[in-house]
Parts: sequence; structure tokens; C-alpha cells
Amino acid sequence: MTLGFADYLSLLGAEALLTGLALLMILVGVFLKNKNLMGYLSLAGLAISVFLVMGVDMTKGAIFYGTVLVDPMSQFFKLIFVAVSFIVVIAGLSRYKDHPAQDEFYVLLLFATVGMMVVASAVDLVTLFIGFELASLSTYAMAGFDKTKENLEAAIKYFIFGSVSSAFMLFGFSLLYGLSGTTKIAEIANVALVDMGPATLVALLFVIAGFGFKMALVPFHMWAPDTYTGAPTIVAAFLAAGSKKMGFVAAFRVILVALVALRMEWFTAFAILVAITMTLGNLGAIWQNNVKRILAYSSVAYAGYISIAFVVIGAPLSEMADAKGIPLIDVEGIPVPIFGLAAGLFLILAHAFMKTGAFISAAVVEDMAQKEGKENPNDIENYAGLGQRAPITAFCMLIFIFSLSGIPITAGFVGKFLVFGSAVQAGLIWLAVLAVLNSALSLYYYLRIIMYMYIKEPAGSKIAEPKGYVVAQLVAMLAVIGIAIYSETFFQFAQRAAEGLL
Amino acid sequence: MISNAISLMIAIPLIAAVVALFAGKAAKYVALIGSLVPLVISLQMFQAFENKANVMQFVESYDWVPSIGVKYTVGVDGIGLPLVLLSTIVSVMVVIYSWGESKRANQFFALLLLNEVGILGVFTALDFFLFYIYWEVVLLPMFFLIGVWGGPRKDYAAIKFFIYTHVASLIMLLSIFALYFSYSASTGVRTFDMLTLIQATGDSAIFSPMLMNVLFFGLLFGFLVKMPAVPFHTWLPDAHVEAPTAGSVLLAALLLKMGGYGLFRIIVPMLPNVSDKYIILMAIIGVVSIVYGGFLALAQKDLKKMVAYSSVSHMGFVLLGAGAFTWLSVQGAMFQQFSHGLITCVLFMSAGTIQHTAGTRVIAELGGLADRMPKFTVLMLAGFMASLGLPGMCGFVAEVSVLAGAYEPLPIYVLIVIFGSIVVTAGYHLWAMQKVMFGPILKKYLDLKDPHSYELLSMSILIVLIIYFGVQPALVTDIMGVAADQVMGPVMTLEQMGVI
Amino acid sequence: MVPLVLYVLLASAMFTIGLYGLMTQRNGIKLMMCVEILLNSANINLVAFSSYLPNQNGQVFALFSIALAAAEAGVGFAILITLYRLYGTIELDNINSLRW
Amino acid sequence: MYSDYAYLIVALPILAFVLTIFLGWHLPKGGGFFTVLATFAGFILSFGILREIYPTNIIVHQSTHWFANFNVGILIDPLAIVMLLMVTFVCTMIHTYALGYMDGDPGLARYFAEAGLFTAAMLGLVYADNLLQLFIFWELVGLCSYLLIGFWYRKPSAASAAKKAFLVTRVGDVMFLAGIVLLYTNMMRIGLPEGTYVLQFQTIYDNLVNIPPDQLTWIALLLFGGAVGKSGQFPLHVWLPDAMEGPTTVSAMIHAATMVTAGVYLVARMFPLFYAAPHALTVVALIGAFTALFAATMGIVMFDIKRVLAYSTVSQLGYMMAGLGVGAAVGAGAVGVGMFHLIGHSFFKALLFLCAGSVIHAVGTNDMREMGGVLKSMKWTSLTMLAGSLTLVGFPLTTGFFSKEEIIVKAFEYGTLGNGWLPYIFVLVAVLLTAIYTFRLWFLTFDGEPRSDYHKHESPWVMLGPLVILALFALFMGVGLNVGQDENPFYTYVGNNFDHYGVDFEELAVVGGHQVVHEAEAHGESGESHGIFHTIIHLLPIVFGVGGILIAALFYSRWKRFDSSMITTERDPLRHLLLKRYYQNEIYTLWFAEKVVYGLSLLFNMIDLKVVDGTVNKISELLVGFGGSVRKLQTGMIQNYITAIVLGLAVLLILIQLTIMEVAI
Repeated sequence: MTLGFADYLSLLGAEALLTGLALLMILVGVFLKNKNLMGYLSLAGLAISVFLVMGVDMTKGAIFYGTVLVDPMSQFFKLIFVAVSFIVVIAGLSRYKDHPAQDEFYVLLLFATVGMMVVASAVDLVTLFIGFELASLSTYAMAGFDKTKENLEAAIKYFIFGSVSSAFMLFGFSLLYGLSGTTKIAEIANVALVDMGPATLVALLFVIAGFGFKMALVPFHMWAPDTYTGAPTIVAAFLAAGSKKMGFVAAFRVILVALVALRMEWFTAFAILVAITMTLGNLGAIWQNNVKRILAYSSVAYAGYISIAFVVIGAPLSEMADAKGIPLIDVEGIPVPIFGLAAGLFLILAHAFMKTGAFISAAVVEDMAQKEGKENPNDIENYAGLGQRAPITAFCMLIFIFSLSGIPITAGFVGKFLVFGSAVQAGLIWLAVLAVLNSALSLYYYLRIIMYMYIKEPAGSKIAEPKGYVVAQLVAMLAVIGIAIYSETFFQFAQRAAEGLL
Repeated sequence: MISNAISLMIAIPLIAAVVALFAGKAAKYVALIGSLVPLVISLQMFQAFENKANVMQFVESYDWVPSIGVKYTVGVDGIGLPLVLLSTIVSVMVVIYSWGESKRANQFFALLLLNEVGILGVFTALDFFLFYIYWEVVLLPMFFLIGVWGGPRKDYAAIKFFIYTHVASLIMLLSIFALYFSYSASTGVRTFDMLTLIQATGDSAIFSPMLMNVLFFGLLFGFLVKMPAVPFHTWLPDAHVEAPTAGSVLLAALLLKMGGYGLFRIIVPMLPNVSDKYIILMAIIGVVSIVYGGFLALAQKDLKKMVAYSSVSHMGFVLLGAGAFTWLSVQGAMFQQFSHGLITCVLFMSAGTIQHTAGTRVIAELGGLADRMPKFTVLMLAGFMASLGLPGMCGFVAEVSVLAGAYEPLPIYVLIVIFGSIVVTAGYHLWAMQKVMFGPILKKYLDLKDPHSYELLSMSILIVLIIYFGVQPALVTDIMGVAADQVMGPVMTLEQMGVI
Repeated sequence: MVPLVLYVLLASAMFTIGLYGLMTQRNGIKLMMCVEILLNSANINLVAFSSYLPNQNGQVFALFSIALAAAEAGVGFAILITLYRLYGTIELDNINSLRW
Repeated sequence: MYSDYAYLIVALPILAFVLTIFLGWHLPKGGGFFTVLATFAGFILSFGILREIYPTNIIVHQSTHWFANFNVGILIDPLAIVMLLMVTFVCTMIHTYALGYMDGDPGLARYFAEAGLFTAAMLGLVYADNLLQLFIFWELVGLCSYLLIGFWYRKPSAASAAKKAFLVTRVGDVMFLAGIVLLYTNMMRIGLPEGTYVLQFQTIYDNLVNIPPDQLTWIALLLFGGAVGKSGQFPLHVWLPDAMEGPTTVSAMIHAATMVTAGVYLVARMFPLFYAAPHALTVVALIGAFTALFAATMGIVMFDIKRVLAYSTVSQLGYMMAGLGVGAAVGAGAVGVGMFHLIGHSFFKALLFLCAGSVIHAVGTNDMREMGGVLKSMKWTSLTMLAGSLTLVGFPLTTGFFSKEEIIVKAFEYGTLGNGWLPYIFVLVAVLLTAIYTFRLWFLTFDGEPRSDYHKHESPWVMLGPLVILALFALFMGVGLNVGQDENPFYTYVGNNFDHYGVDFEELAVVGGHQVVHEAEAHGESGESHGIFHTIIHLLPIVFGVGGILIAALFYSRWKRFDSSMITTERDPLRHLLLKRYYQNEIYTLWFAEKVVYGLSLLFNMIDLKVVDGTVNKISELLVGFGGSVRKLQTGMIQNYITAIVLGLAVLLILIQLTIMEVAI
């Protein structure tokens, strides 16, 4: 069936709204003196688009000549992106209050969000690539937004690393196009790529490299610790929580669907990547004293946990699973792959909120330390006695860290619970054990932060916590706990998304 | 009987904890009330409890995450109820004992209450998901109690405690998954319901022997670390030495019991389905813990560390009793949990009081305290006597039951070793008593006085209870006796019991 | 006409060259150029394939990617310029305060 | 009707204990009269009960459920009633005495509280109706002994003596417990009907024949181990002399009259079991007889008046054990013999200790070398002491004479029946030694001239009264029971104790492999017939006793003819050995306890820290260290990062190829 423009608008309302808003803000920004309004403007836009995203009818099928698809999967991710941007903007209200160029920040943020939303919906390699680049380019700029030395170092590393990996991705795409003769994901899936020799494998690996960069999988993670540390903290929050997830949705669409024929290959690839990523991520974090860097490494580790989904989905048809003697298909009707993917999605959701929150809490401390003229404002020493100095921030940080380390009753716990569970279900006992041990190892550096916040004596007097930060943190915290308590709803959503994709 | 007794019993300390956090100076009163109410409720439950085998009582069950079969299901039977009673009693005693706590008092008492929430949850949860949540929640208050109010090496102790036990719980979690998925895969029912899953372990069609062994050991490991059994005990002394008195008391009296509870609720019912060899295995580990712990206690210079190792030794009896797998030994092991919970409180309180009155816990530096603190000496002596298994106190009843029950399946030389270690136990208790309390008083302690009345109060109440349950053990052992049959007999699901 | 293999070989060669450059060069500009080489190698692939395939998607894709490459270059140079203002150099070796 | 209130016998002293401990501090004499009254009431009750059940064939038995398949109950049979009477009576005497003796001690209330608790525990032990309950009170008397030995806890020697007493007896107690466990297991193997109380004596007696004999022997020996610990038999007797650190009244009550006899009582109580167990009684006889001799040898050289008495106690307990042990030959009658000596001994040993206490009270020292000539200043004490000494030696017509005589004769019969002569020889020689050390004590203390200037005064009547009463018993109880009756009613009454339970000794003899009972009687009659030989046997002990007294007189009295230096020198190894008490302290404490056990614990501690905990910490160190090296990969150079991608992809490619090939194969 053919759809009119009106239908397009109803389906992509959020994207349209945000794009329009961004363009408008550029225009207005030129004339305005006091630009604090901009923040609230984009806040409103994001708030509305949350409802637009949830409101759409997800059954219409592909539009724009089959290049854009609105399905539960896309909406699930769009929800995450919008929510994350929403929280980041709230934080931004404090961070860039009275900043001369704050409108640019919000504009970039909105563009990045739109780009990610496009990726979430893209079912054509071209569209996907464009969305990907849109998001990347805006975040390159955001990473250097404060133009401090660290900012720019972060930005340049991010930029070069990013463009290299998008080049990898593009090359992979070109090979795929050459092999299959189409750029439509659905059609690629129908081509028997297996018979086409080593080129397919190269294509696969290059694509993985391209996405792995966003996901920050070892060894494509190198940029992450530096960029997260160097970039403005709330931008780091956006990168870790938002654009990382874009990598995942793209990977889900391309690798799980388009390259389904190469299941064996990417199962092996991810089995290796996941194992390395979890372990190196956690080991790397142990020695850090810079809290932003700790969080960076922890999000590398999380890339590993989440990617367990790929392994689980790959496992059922590979010989490895059958050997274990654990049934692969659940009689009650949720096949292992679906459960695995749903679990992965749930963890993505949880991670988005807790990581955003954690980085924003870090931002509070950073600003505090900067005001006190500390040498390196993110050093863990500045967290000493935070429990007394900034009770709200400390408590929120506590919750986020518990969530990250998988302590009940938080979203992170439920997410890990589901993911590790799916691994066991798929018979990947070795992987489950490894993941579990990693999760325990991670406690080491998480607990250190808590130690400083609540057990060390305060390093200074009580401080006034900026309102924007406080609100942002509270929103994130409520989300983290709410997701855990109402896990049913969100798991249902994730499950629908998974079913829609596979 | 009030409906939703259990949820209420758990909810009240939780609310009280939040209130206490903002109550400032009044926190201790909030804590007292917040721990007394659950005590009253648990006593009422104890009254209303009908001692019938295989019947779970006060059951509540609501859907939580139906799509993966998670329910909020709580209830108690002969296994859980005595421990619930113990937890509520001990919590009150700890609150009373720490009445004088001044450092960050509101947080302190909030944590005590939070701890009670977790413990009660563990002993009443009937859904593995819920069980695991509480199991983990318990770690948090203890982590902070050690970390904030602890001794010089508190950081090390707190982190070691947390990570060590957390690893154990995660391994346990994996086994739970294995249970869960194997069950749902072969029956098509997704459920985390404990009794259902445990019952299913009897069905060899669902669990291949290999899988069965794997998850058995996974679960066992989780519980052994918590108990703790040699060789997984090393987190305990460190934690105890650094923890504040209240923390040690809760740790030894309640947290260790979680391991034992797991044994009775999960491991022992599984035993017949796995292999008889493991019966002996568990018993041997128990014996090793008893003897090894006893000797280590004898070697300690630090009073508190000595008491800590004595806990290892005493919890060994629980493992031995559970492993010996005879009716009397299982019942005895259950009662050992209960009695050790009461006795160890007194021991740690004594150590704590000496610490903050005399200023040191090093046995060699103490002497003749009895001269200045007679009341305290009487209580401490009573506690020590109870701990070395003096008849007329509950420890004796438990140990005799375990030993009498355990003889049948065990080789004789094992028993000889245990009996030897009983003498050693008496040895270090009396030695410490003589060094610390008796003999001529040292100059520096001439101006000591009996400790605060609230400390004496909590200790004496506990002593009274110890003697009471030593003379009238039947009050709980009858319940446990039925529970022992239930543990060794076939497991029934809630549906089969007809309670939901 | 020229067989497809040659195009693909050319593309691969360019890609490899680009990578080599990225691994060895220090100058920011040079790195940027290497990135461009990478992207264009991919474009060559696309165009070549599409001319051997019934549809024109490849060429469309190539056009898009060229445009994006341009935008990317823009952002990149912007960053480099500010970088130069602060550090007074674009030798990226000297810019590694963030590490470990 | 008295028997309905039997529980009061224990309840009252406990009540006294509670009252004293809470109110005693504010009352005159530390509220001691509570304890005295409670104990005396116990005596009245016991006497009433005796009137009800003697000589008829009834026994008092009340029982109620305790927990699991154990019960608590009261069992008063001949065996128990005589013990009850003795304990209540002697304790009343001693508590009364203590009112005077302990007067003015700051811890008076504590003393009477603990004394009351002890009385209660001892009585509970006596009329327990099952083995577990007996063990419980058995442990409680141990506790009280610990508390009372350490009564003057500020004295380090007292504190450590208390600990030693508790620990050494604990060794025995643990064996006892093991015996109970073993017995329980065997009973369960029999498969008793549901709801029977497994450890009840009745049940045990009934099922003895169903338990395999070798198991019976093990059980018997383990139980005997308990008795050895409690009754200070070799080799666990070391604690008893040290226990003299406690107040003299405590020594008299616990370590002479009552608690230490609990072991003997246990053997008597379980006599059917011992009888049914092969070889068990032989061990009892040998250990008992040897202890009797062994302890006596040490008694000779001691100078501490209380230690002499302590060793004599050990030795006399040995006699009782031997008396029971020879039952292997003479059957259940042995119980009567052993118990009779127990009762008699309780009276005169309590008497001796109290006298010694009275002397110490006046003189202010335990060392006999500083006494002498007390006779002049303390008539009553000296005379009562003399009475006690005579009975202890077994001077004709005193109580001790009858009881000890009987044991020795039984030991002889035991020998004649081919069970070995050792017991007989031991006990006989022990008589001589007993006589020597007893009168050495008496002469050194009361005879001759004062060897130090102690203030001379007689003790108050509250102390002398009990002495006199006890002295009368010590002298005339034997006569009262024996003279004018063809057969000592005590023997018949207590000896036939087990008929009440329908224990068939014929049957048990078969199990235990004693073929000798009837021959024993036969032989006994024949022994009557050719009297001369028999008379010699009966006269020997008297000769030895009197001879011993004479020797003592020649060495230590005012008519002394020799000096100890004439037979021994300072460097005499034997003398040294005796003074050093056979180096037991060195072996037990210094070597075993401190070297072996403590060393072992230190070893374990090392292992724990280095190996067990070491591994845990090592693992964490390794991980952390590895993390330290991993982070160095993050060089901060963008070129290296790109290289990482390329290498990573290359490695990935290879690995995938390998796995695919592997799968393909």
C-alpha cells in the first residue's frame, strides 16, 4: 500500500518536530541575546516527542520506498534516545546557563538525537549510514564544545577514530552491496551470502568494526575512555547512554537480520569480543582514580554484557549449544533468541538511564571541584564525604552505582539478571560464569567510589547542588528504580521489539 | 491473626528505617519501635502457627513479572519461623545494646532496621527471584556498618566481605537459572517458585544427573560461603574484627544463619535426588569446620577474633547435622542455628563491651576485670558457658541432638575428632575467661565500672532466653522436628498444600 | 571493458594505503587525508559494483557518502583549527594527556 | 505423699540460689540460711520418701516429655534414696558449718548462691531417671565446682586450678557424652516402639541383651571414662588435689563428700550395663584398686593438710570403684558394698575436711610443719578429727572398718576366682599406707609442740556442732547397721536395687561372659567352712591398719623413735618422684596442653593465614595487578588506537576461520 505525506508525518512526528525545532533554534539563536530560553524550548520539544514516539502505530510497515521502518524495535530505541537527551538537556540547563553559545549545544544535541532516531528506524544501508553520520558529526562537535585542551584532545581522537570506523563500515557496506546487489536489509537477508567466499567474512568484520566503535567493544573501544574523560561530562553522558545505543540498534538490524546467513561467523566473533570486552573493561577500571574514566571503562564492560545478546542469539543454531544438553526452545513459546534479545534490550534501557545519571552526578562533583580550583576535578578524592557535602547527589550516585554493579532492587540488577539468565538458557555456561565473575570484579571499583562518598571524612563544606543537575539525577534515579519495579511492562515492550525484529 | 502478617513485618522496619534516617536524635526510639513491632508480629505468628508437616503458613502470593514467572510469594513453615523469631529478637536486642551510639546515629539505626528487613525477607521469601533480592539486600547495611563504624582496616574488611559473599551469591544465582530454565523448558511453565523447583529436582526427566550435580554444587557453594564453612570462611574473621559490635552481632547471629537456612530449604531436600556421597561430603566439611575453627579460636590473641572462629566452629555443627541427614541431627542442626544465634550475641556483646570499656581486646593485655565489673562478668561467664555447650543452656541441646543423630551414618573416628574438639572448645573459652576476667586486677583497670545498663539489659535478656530455651527446647524443637521430617520427606508445592 | 576485480583491488589497495597512513602519520591534516582515502576507496567499490549491477543504488550511495565526507572534513578541520589555537601544533603525538 | 513433692528436693535449693543471688547482698550472713533451710527441707523430704518406700518393693518414678525422644523425670529407688539422704544430710551439715567458717568473706552471698546451686544440681543428678538428664546435672555440678574452686578468683592459683578442674573433668565428660551417643545409636538400631524415651534407665536395662556385647563394652568404657574424670581416678585425678584452692567447705562438700562420688554412683547406676559388658568391670576393678594405692603413696609425703586429705579421697574413691569392679565375680551385691563405702566415706571425709578447716581457721595456714600441739587448744576439733581418722583407717567397729573390710574380702574372692590378684594386693597395701598418712597427719597437726605462734582458740559451735554430729555417724553407723543383724540391711536393700527393674543378672552374666556367680557363692560357703584361712583374710586389713598407725606414731608422734631422714635423704629419687607427684603436672600441662595442643592450634592458624586466606588475597592481587598492566595499552596515541583496530580485526579473522574449519571437520 502507498502512504501519503500525512501518514509519514504521523509516523515520524518526533523526528520532524525535533528537526524543525533545531533549525528554528539556529535561526532564532542568531538574534537572541539571552539564550537560556533555548534549553527550555528543546526540553519542551523532547517532552512532546516522547509522546509522539509512544503514540505511533507500529504496524504500518516500511515507508519512504522501504527505507524507513517504524516498528517496536525502532520505537524502543527512539524512546531511549529521546529520554536520554531529555535528561541531558535538563542537566544542560544548569551546566550552560548564560553560556553565550548554548543554543549551539542544544541544536547539536537535537540533531544527534534525530540522527540516532533515523538509525533506529533505518532498514536500508544508505539511510542507516546517513543517520549514523549525522549523529556522529554532531557528537564530534559536542565533544569539543567547551574548547578546553582536554575537550579538543577528546574531540580529535573521537573524530579520527570515528571517521576511520565509519570508513570501515562504509567499505563493509559497499562489499555487501556488491555481493547482494541491494542495500535493503530485508533483501540482503534473502541472499545466500555463505556461498560467496571470504569477501563476506571481510564485509562482516568491517561492519562489526564500524558498529563496535559506537558500542565501544574491545578492541574498537580505545577512543571511549579518553573521549568520555575529556569531553564535557554531560556530553560524555550523552555519548555513553545515547550514541552507544545507536551502535547497538544498527548492529541488531544489520547483523542479526541482514547477515543472518553468517550466523556461525558472527556468533564466534561476538563470543570472542564479549569475553575480551567484559574482562578488559573491568580490569581497566580497577586502577583508575578519575571517576569519569571509571565510568567510561564500566560502560566498555557494559558493552560486553549487552553484546551477550548477540552470542545468545547466535548460539542456538551453532553446534556449541547442542552439546550442553540444555533445551534450546522454550516450550512456552518464547524462543531462546527472542528472550536473549529482549534481555539485551532491557539491559540497554537500564544502562542508558543509570549511565546518564552516573555521569551527571560526576558532573556535579566536577563543577564543585572546579570551583574549589582542584588540580584534576574528577579525581576520586573529591568524592570524599560526598554523603555529607551533597546528600542528594551522593544518594543518586549510590543508587546508580548499585544499579551498575547489579545490586537489587534496581534496573541494572534486573537487566543483568535477564542477560546472564539468557546466557544460561542458551547453554553458554562458560560465558555466564565469566560474566558473573566480571560483575563481581567490577564491585571492586564501584565500591571504592561508595567508600569515598560515605565512609571517608568530608573534604570540604556542604555545597549547593545546582537545580538542573538535581532534577536530572532524580529523574534518572526514579527511572532506574521504576524500571526495576515495573520490569513487567518494559520487558513486554522489549520482547515485542525482539519479536518484531527476528 | 492479622492478614499479610509477613509483608507487614517486613514493611514496618523498612518504613522505620526511612523515618529514622530523618529522625536525627530520635532515631533510636524510631528504631526501637520499628524493631519491637515486628517482634510482636512474629510472636503472634508463633502463637498462631499450626505445627503440621508440609504446610506453609501465612502465605501471600501476587504476580510481579508474569512474563518470566516472577511472583511475590512469602510464607513460613517450621524451617523459617524459628529463624524469623530469632531475627526479630536479635534485632531488638541489638538496638537496645547500641542505645548509646552517637556517631551518625540516624544512619546507624536506619541500617540496623534495613538489615532486619533483608533478613526477614530471606527467611520468608518463597520465590527465588525475591529470595535472591533479599539475599543481596542484606549485604548493603552490613557493608556500611563495617565500612563506616568499623575499625582501622575497615575498608579492606568491608570490601572483602562484600565481594567474597557476592561472588558466592552470583554462583548461586547461576544455579537458580539452571533450575529455572531446565524446568520451564521441559514443563513449559516459567516459574521461580522455590518449592516447585525444588520438588522438580526429584524428577530425573527434567534434570540430567550431570546438570543436577552442577547446580547442586553451585547452590551449596553459595550457602557454604555464607555459613561460613572451612575453607570459605576467611572473610568472616576480618569482617568481625573490623565491624562495630552491633555489626558483628548481626553478622554472626543472623547473616550466617542465611547459609544454614539455604541448606535446609534447598540443599537437604535435594540431597536424596543427587547422591548419597554428598551426605558424607557435607558432614566431613562440617566436621572440619568444627575442629579447625576450634583450634584456630584457641590460637587467637584477639578476643573478638576468638569468638569469630568459635562461630565457624559452631556453624560446623549445622553443616554436620544437615549432612548427617538423620531426623534427630537435622532437627538438632536447625536448633543449633537458633541457639547459636542467641549465644553468639552475648559473646560479641561481651567482646564489644570489653573493647570500649578497657580499650583493648587483646587477651594478653587484659586481666582481673571481674574485680571491677561483677555484673558484666556474670553475664559474660554465662555466655561463655553456653557457648562451650553447658547443659541447661540451648547450645547443649543442639549439639547433643546433632551428635546423637550424626553418629549413625558417620565413621567412628570422625566422632572421636569432634569430641576431642569439644574439649578444645571448653579450653579456649575458659582460658580466655581466666586471662581476661580473673586473677588480680591490673593497675590500669582500677577505675573501670560495670557497663551501661542498656548493655547489661540486652545481654541479660539474651541469657534468660538462652537458659529458657535450654530448659524448654521443645517450644521450638517440636516445630523443627516436624520441619525435619518435611525436609527429609518429599517436598510439596504450595498448590499441593492448598494454601494458594 | 575493465574486469570488476581490478576495481576491487584498487579499492582495497587505497584502503590499505589509507590505513597505513593512519598508523604511521602524526600530522593531523595527513590523518584527515588518510581518512578521505579510506572513504573514497569505499566509494570506488560502490560505483564499480553498481555499474555491474542492474540497479543504481550504489551510485546514489556514493553521492551521499561524498557529501557526508565533505561535512566530516568540515567538522574535522574545525576541530583541528581550534586545536591549533590552543596547542600551537597539530602534531598529534604531542597531544596525549588522556591515556591509561 | 512425700514422693509427690519429690521435685521440691531440687526446686528448693534452686529457689534458694535465686533468692541468695539477688537478695543475699543485703541479708545477714549473705542469706546463707536460705540454702541451709532448703537443703534441710530436702533432707526431710528424702527421709519421708524413704519411710514410704522402705523396705517395700516400690520405687518413685515420675516422667514427662522434654524434647525429641528425650524426657525429664524423677526416679527414686534404693540406690537413689541413700544418695539423696547422704547428700542432703552432709550438705546441711556443711552449709551450717560454712555459716561460721565463711563468715566475713565479702563474697559470702555468692558462696551460698553457688553452694545452693550445687546442692540442687547434685540432687538432680542423683534422682535423674534417664542418662541424658543425669549427664546434664553431671555437667552442672562440674560448673559449680568450677565456680567454687575459683571462688577467690583474684588468686591466680585459684583461677587456674578452677580452669584445670573443669578441663580435666571435661575430658571425662566428653567420653561420657560419647558413651551416651553410642548407647543412643545402638538403642535406635534396636528399633524401639514409637514414643519410648530412649535413654530412660528402665528402657536401657530392658534392652541390654539386644545390644551387641562389643558395643556394650565400648559404651561401658566410655561411661567409665566419665566416672574416672569426675571421681578423680587415675589418670584423670590430677585436678582433685589442685581443687583444694577453694574454700575448705567446698573441698569438704564437693571434693570429698558428694560430687566426686558421682562417678561411683554412675557406675553403680549403670551396673547392669557394666555387668553385661565383657571386661568392662575388670577395667573398673584394676583402675580403682591401682588408684587406691597410687594416690595413697603421694598422700604420705604431702605437707599441705588439705592435699593429704585430697589424696586420701582419691584413694578411697579407688576403693569404691574396686568394690564395684569386683562385682564381676560377686554379682549385684557389689553395688551394695561399693555404695556403703561411698556413704560412710562421705561422712568421715566430710568430717575430716571440716576439722581441717577448723584447724586452718585457727592456725591460718595449711602447712602441717607450722602446726602441732593443736590438741591443747582445740579439744573438740582434735577428737572429732581423731574419730574421722580412725574410721578412715578402718579401725575395728568404726564405719570404715565394715565397709572397707567388705571390699577387701570381695577383692580376695575376686582373686580366688581367677580374675587376678592385683586388685586384692593393691587395696590391701593401700590400707597400710592409708593408716600411715592419716596418722602422720593427725600427729603432725595435733600432737607434739606448736611449731609456730598461731593464736589458739576453739571454733564456734556453729562449726563444732556439725563436726560432732558427723563424728557420731562416722563412728557408729557401721555398728548400727551390722551388729545384731545376720545381714547388713544396707547391702540387701541397695544390693537388690535392680530387682525393681526386673534385671536378670543370670542372663546378663552370659552376655558378659561371667561364669562365676554361683561358684562365688559356693566358694563363699566353703570359705565359711574352713574358717581359719577365712579369718586370716578378715584379720589382715586390721593388722595392716593398726600397724600403719604404729609406724606413724613411731615417726611423728610425741613417742617418736625414728626420723624420716633415717630412711630417706633429700636426694632420694623415690622421695623426689613422690613430692613431684610422678611429674604429672609436667606431662599433662606443660607438655600435652601447652606444647601439643596449643602448638597444633598455632600451626592451624599459620595455615589459615598463609594458605587459605593467602590464596584469596593472592587471587585479588593478581587481578588488580593485571588490571594495572592492561591499562598501559591505552597509550593515548591515536595511531596506536587505529593499529589496535587493524590487529584486532586480523586476529578475529584468523580465529573465526579456525573455528569454522574446526566445526567443518
